[in-house]
Amino acid sequence: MVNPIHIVSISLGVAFFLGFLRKANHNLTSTIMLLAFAANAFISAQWLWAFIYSNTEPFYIFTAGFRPPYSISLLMGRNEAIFTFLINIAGLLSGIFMLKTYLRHGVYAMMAFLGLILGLNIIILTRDLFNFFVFMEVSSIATAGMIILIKNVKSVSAGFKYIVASSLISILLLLGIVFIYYFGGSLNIDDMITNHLLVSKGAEVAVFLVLMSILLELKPFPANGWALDVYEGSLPGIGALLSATSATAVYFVLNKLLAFANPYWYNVVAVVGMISFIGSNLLGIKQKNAQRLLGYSSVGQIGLLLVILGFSNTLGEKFEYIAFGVLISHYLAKSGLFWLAGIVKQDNIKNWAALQKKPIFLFFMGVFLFTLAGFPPFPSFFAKWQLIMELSTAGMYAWVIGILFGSFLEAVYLFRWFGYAMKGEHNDLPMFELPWHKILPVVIGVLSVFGISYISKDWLPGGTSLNFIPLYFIAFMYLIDFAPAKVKNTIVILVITYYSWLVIPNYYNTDIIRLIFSSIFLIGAILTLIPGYLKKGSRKGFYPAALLMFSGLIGLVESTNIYQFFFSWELMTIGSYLLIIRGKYSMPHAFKYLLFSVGGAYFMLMGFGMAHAGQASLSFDILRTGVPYSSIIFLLIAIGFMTKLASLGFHIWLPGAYGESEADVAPMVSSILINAGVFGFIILMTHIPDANIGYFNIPYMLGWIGVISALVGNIMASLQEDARKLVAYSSIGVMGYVLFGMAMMSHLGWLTAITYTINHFLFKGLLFLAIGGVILRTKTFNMYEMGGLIKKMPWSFIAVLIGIITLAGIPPLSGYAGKWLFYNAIVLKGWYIQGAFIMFAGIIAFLYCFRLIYAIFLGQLKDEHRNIKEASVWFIIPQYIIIITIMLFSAFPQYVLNPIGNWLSQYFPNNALVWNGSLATSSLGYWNAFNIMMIVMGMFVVLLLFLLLVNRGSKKVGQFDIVYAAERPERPETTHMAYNLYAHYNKAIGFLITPWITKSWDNISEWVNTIANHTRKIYNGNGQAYALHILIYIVIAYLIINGGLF
Amino acid sequence: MGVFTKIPYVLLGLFILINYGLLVTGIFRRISARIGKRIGMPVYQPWINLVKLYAKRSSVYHGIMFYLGPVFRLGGGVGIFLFMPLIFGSEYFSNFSFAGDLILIMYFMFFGMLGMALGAGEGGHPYSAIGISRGLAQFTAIELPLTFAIIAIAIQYQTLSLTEIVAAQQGGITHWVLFTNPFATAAGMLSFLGAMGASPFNVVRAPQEIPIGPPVEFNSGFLAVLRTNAALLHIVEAILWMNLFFGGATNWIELFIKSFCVYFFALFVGTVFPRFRVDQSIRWYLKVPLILGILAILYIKFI
Amino acid sequence: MEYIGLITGFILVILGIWGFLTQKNILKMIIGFTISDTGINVIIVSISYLKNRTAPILNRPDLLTDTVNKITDPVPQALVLTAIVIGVGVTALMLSYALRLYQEKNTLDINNFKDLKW
Amino acid sequence: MSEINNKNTSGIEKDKFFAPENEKRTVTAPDGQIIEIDPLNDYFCGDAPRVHKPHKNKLFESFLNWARAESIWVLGFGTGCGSIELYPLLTPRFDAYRFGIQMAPTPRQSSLMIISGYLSVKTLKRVVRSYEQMQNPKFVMGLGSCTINGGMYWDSYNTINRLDYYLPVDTYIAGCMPRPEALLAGFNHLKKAIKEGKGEGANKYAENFEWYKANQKKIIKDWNMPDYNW
Amino acid sequence: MYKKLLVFATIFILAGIFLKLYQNFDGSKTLNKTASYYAKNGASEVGSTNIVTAIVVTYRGFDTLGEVTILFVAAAIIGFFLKTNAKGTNRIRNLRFSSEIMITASKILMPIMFLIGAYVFVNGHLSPGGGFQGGAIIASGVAFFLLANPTLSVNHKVLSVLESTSGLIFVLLGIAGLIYGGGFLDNRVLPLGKFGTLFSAGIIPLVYSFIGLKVGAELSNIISSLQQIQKEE
Repeated sequence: MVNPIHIVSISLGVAFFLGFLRKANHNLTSTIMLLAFAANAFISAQWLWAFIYSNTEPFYIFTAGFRPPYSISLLMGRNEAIFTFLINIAGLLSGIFMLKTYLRHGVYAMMAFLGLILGLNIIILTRDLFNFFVFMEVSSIATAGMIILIKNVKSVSAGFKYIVASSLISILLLLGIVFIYYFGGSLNIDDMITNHLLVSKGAEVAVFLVLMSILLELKPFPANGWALDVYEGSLPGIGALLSATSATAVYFVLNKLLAFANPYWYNVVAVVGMISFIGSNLLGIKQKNAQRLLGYSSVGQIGLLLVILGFSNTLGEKFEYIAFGVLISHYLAKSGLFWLAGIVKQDNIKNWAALQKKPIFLFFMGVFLFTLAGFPPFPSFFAKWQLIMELSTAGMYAWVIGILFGSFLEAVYLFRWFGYAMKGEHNDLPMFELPWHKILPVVIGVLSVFGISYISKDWLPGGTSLNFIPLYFIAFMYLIDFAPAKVKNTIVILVITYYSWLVIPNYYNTDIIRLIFSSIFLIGAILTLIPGYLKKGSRKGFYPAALLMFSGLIGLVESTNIYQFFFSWELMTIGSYLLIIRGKYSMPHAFKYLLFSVGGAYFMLMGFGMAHAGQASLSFDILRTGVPYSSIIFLLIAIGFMTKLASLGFHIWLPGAYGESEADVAPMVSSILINAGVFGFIILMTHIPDANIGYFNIPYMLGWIGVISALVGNIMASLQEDARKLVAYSSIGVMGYVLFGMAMMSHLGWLTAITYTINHFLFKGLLFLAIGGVILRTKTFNMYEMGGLIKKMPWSFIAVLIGIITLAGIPPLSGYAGKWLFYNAIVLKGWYIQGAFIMFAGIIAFLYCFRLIYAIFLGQLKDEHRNIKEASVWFIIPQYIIIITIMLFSAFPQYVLNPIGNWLSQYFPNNALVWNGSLATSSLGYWNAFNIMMIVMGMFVVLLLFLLLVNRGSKKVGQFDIVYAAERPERPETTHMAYNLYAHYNKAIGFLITPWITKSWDNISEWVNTIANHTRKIYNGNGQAYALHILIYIVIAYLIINGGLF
Repeated sequence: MGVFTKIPYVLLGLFILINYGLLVTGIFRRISARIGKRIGMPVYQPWINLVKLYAKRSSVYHGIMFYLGPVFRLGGGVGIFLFMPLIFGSEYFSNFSFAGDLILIMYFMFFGMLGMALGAGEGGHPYSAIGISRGLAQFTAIELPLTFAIIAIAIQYQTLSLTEIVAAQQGGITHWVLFTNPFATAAGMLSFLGAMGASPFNVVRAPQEIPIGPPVEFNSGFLAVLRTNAALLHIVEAILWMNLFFGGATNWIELFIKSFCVYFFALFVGTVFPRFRVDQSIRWYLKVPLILGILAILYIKFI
Repeated sequence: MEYIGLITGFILVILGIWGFLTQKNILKMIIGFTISDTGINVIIVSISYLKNRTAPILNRPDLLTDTVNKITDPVPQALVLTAIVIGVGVTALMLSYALRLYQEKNTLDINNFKDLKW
Repeated sequence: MSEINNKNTSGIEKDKFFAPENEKRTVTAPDGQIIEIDPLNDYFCGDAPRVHKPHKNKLFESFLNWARAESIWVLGFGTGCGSIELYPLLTPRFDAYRFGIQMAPTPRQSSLMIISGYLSVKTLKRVVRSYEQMQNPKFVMGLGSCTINGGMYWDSYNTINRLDYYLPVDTYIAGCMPRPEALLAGFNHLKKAIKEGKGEGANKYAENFEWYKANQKKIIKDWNMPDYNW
Repeated sequence: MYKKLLVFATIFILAGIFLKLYQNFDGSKTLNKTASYYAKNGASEVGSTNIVTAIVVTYRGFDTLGEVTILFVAAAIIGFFLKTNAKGTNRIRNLRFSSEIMITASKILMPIMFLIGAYVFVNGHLSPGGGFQGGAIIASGVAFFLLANPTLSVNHKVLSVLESTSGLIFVLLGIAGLIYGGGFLDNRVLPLGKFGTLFSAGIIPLVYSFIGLKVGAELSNIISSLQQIQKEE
């Protein structure tokens, strides 16, 4: 084993040696430098390996051959090995990334760089306080040098600000160290810890100075303007270094030094971290400069790490895992993003759209962003989960809220940025250069993210139960992304079919709910994938996203504990976000979708955390009535699901997200994805059947929310001009019914909800497929621009007709089942007023149903559609499969509803519905689906024959052969009455749909933005002011900690 | 009684009701003429009109949905009829009400509306679309008080079966919903006004503004079918309201009289009041009848 | 003596920081920094001071016995050496920055270097 | 006058009054295809009318004719000043409803067209269109002298003199203006004619379609509709 | 004004913090544990007369390595930061000529200063002073010379070779300590020699000499870099 001291000797030796090679070929010198980093990394890796796999004892290095505390000693333990490894690798990769820069600046720059990495290595290894100070100074001076590797007024002034701030900090640090020596009589950290040297009163102030200085080196908000300027002004490679290495090393030092401090320092660290986390993430929202944004994010992440450190005692043995998970995510993702910034060379985050020219880089960016935001399967997800669980167990809910709030703010700006990159206008942007040395670190970063994700998933309790197999398949699909879409489509459909074959039969006779939902998710997946055959080319990025969503969905069904559930939920969120954002104009909508999803998921996470508190198990059984706060848990988790259900208040993402997505994505997200919320509610409510907060009965409130969602959703749908938005708003309405049904907490209520869910899956899939097929032909979303298409697209027309008959609940199709059950349920439950309003909503549904079918298929055929063809057969096939399903379900509902009823009986014992063949009898009424079907069909045939007889000589006439007040129509456009069809309705009850919810969300966002905008004015760009901030920060911290000046 | 043995009775009932509907239509034309100080058309005029329309030698249609629209429309009327128990206690004239209850009838109304809407829509005439959009919009509001009334009745009798609702109202006039829950009856009757499409809620088919609205393109046999349906539907609706609020009928005479009275109510209001615009009528329904509906539920729940 | 050193040191530190925070001229800021730095060095040296003792250079034979009670604390003296050198490095770097900033904008007013903010 | 002789070189004769809305035009389909629209052929069913023979069974036919006679739905088309006399029919004083006469909102649903007074050339076009949109059997009533011989407008530059040339008229009611009583008498006359099986104007129109069309086109210069308006 | 008040308040509280440190300060009466150890064993273990030197070079030799690194890095940074670019070479500033006294004195004093510097760092283990001090004296000689002859410039190549060589030797000596002594930078690679003589205290004189050379070279380097950019103006 190589002595770790050789990290020093190699770095310094090489640095000094480079002095001889000032005029030599820089390729040679830079290679030597990189070899030095590689050697360092090798040394740390070797120790790391030893610590992990052979339980080696920590290794002390006594310099000068004397025992500490009399000489300086270094320690190479497991953690030190990890951290030095990270730093040396970052040095190596960063060195590779900035190869060109080094070649340009020559050996002096390389020397500074070596000095930086050396300094960071030593501050991790050293056990001597003053030695720490010395090498801290080495690294900060070196940093000051690295900043000006690009020489312009921005970087120079940023560097000066940096050096001003760091010198001020170093003055205080030195003062503190000296007094620690004075009071403690030693400079050795171990000595101070073991002999409790720092107990005297004055030492506290000294410790305060030292720890505050170190905290300030971690750039806490708001005393961090200098750091942000540095992130913005320096080269991206330097940003990566600062963010990934300096912060990492100082974080480690803080951890090291906290050991000798008074225990209350942990609280200080946690508070500082939380302020930093929330504050800088808040300010990040207004940020437009990519590097500065990353700076804010870095500060935020470090804040989170500080919080974790502050709670290290609470977290106990989980601390290392959590901290490491967050740290490694931050480390990889942030350096990766900075490197990407160096590749794309665009300051404004809007111009990152240039990445679209090389989509693989979008993928890289996505990996990094999702890693940062804590999505599965990346390590930060596991860490964040565990953190929330542990904090909840400790009852620190305020902190949980803070962490989740900060994370949410972070997601806001990260994904806005991602949206710009994914969908921004990129034609005017220059293509970026791709030298190998810049690609290599990024690729290594991405691979490491995946590698570490793979390793880290097994380290948590319950982690092994997570199903990663679909992810491997998704990775495979991404690898063959270049293949033609048809081939991939076939593979995917076959695999999903096979998977369905594996999964669905298991639930037969055992778990009817999971049978239904797995069928919806998997068979729905197959059906909605069929139109994919239409796509030419390779359809890059579609299949991994779709598969992510579907694997998340089926993961929900297969999950047996909250951990798996949440994991799947987040996977589904990523997948659906990536799917939705594929639409042409869907960037803002996908953004909203993601925000609501993330927000909802955080509520859910908090709920899970509260439920998990005090329980060893992770299974769903911990959600049960009677545990403390079960009502609040219910509410939190319900909010999470409501965001997916797009219940009123959480609905504003839906119309755009569904309306603007691709033709075959819309049915995926709207008819399949939305059911995830229903499934969640079923899981939740089977475990916590009732919840009261104060005088408020939450299911009762949910019921009202459902009513209002249904009402507003349907009215809004009626007033849409865009066909897909119409159907999307209709989803809000139908999900309102479902929520209402679930909230009724009765046998029939649930049966209604599940029936609606099935129906919604069927008819919404049908409608979106049909409309999507039509829109692909007409190339317009506006219904008034279509019209008369029945003559050209009869098959689509029939599909839409069946769809709206089902939607509107007209007998004999299965939609009526829902209505009938609803009446029974509300009367039996006693929710009369709500019930009547929800029925009212159901009637309003008729308005948009008519509009949809009339404006598109009936009325006047437009000139430009005269030669239009029927929608593609790939759209028609799944539609007709769905139609057959609807017909079967309508005629024989008993085969589905009866088992559901039996299943429900275990939760709601009075089996309110008795089945006798196809006759369903409730205590109120009865309903015989098959008979109705037969009677209606018979009657229809008879009447049709009668009319045929009456009108046997009828003459089919032309489009304009209408009575037009003795005139003739001139153009189809002016004759097709479809625009603003329900103007009078809007006039009558438009006040009901005043978008005060949208407005209030807008106001909230405006408000947050304003706060962020005003707060960030403190970063006025003046280095002196930054220094003042640092001092004020210290002074205020002192006043708070000390409880006054003296 | 088997389904197939029922068919002759069903057809008989259908025949009776269509003719009764035409008769009632004729009578009302006559009555409203008298209100206007006219003599009015002969009572048998509806029959003549029907014969004439069926006897038109030529007809035109615009497409398959235009052709099917009247079928749907008539199907809606006939369907409601089929699922409606006509005579309480009579096995012969309970039609196919074994297949579904009140809710089925409620939702079967949409069947006809949808057919009409589709047929008229395919006609391609802008006025049809205007008429339909008015009709549908107004209908949403009309249904709301009715929904309240029905829920109130369902609460009251704990059933949604029309037969049982009628059964519960037997035994004297005071057992009618009219007296047991006057609010429900009031709400229901107000929505009946709209359901009948009579003035003041007949802006849907404003004959001059949007020539007759939805059926503007229907002619000859198609129109004849629609007129047949109108005769049937209105009387069936009257019977439905009668069953709901006025104790149903135990024999044909009672049915004729009661449904006539219900029908007369709509006519009476219609002759007296001028027409509402759509937005006015919707708002109106969301005020008084809605309050009545809520009162109906509160009344039955707490009193 | 040590108290005087300590107070002087603190005053120097505070004076330096005052200059550092209020002077607009970058060179004056740097001077403020060096004053502070000097103040710290004075403090370090004062800490090492023990009354009636000699410097820790054992160049007299009598110092070799009972050394513990005869010399002042050598550690801060070693530290101050390092601290001075570090101060020199930082000052040199700051000065070169100042030069560079002056080259960029022909001014030394710190308020003129607000290109990066918010 | 040179414009009149300006023939379309493509061979199709183009009238000076050929309406611009009938010109062929092109539109671009969503898939980029360019479609040519020929309004007269694409929007309208251009078939000629068909003769609908009365029912073979005379008795049945006479029953139907009775029904047709007793249920006359009038297309309220006030072409001229005579329409002022039409509306009193519906008032309590005259109450034409008694005779099974009622106003119909659209040509599709009406069986009688009343040309109420003078008929200007401009209106003739509309009248022809409306008439053709009525369903067989259909009847025409000429109201006032103007429809018989032009009346006081006999030498007008833009009214027709004789309705008979353009539409098959079943009944004329003479007078200027004829009183509502005369109208009622006219209705009775029409009813009688229908009951006698003489109300076959629609078939007459179909049989002599070429002649009627020629007459109509002679006087209507800007003929912007298909030959038969279905 | 507002800002100055804020600064004043902040510094006032900072002074309060210092005051608290001061209040808890009670001039030590005895050496603490660490210092006592050095006092007791410094002479015997390291063999250096100057205990401070023993600490600086041996006990806390690693700090010294850091110091050297700082200077080295700072010099390197200033080297590339202030690197003259080819464009501006023509713009020679009109410098005032130094006075005759200055030029003459520098010619006389510079060798003496170099000599004193060398003496100081060679005798670092025996008397006050050492590598840094000696290096600083040498560098001030250079500065003096440059002040006297502003048009001249120092040969960077020589300086940096000197710098690198001495740095490399310092590191190699450290490794030698690892191999032949008790640890990195152990001075007992060479025999401790007779206490109080020039060739004693192991490698301390050697190390201090190289530090002296290195510091001198680095400081000179910095000074000349700053001087060069002056010329650029």
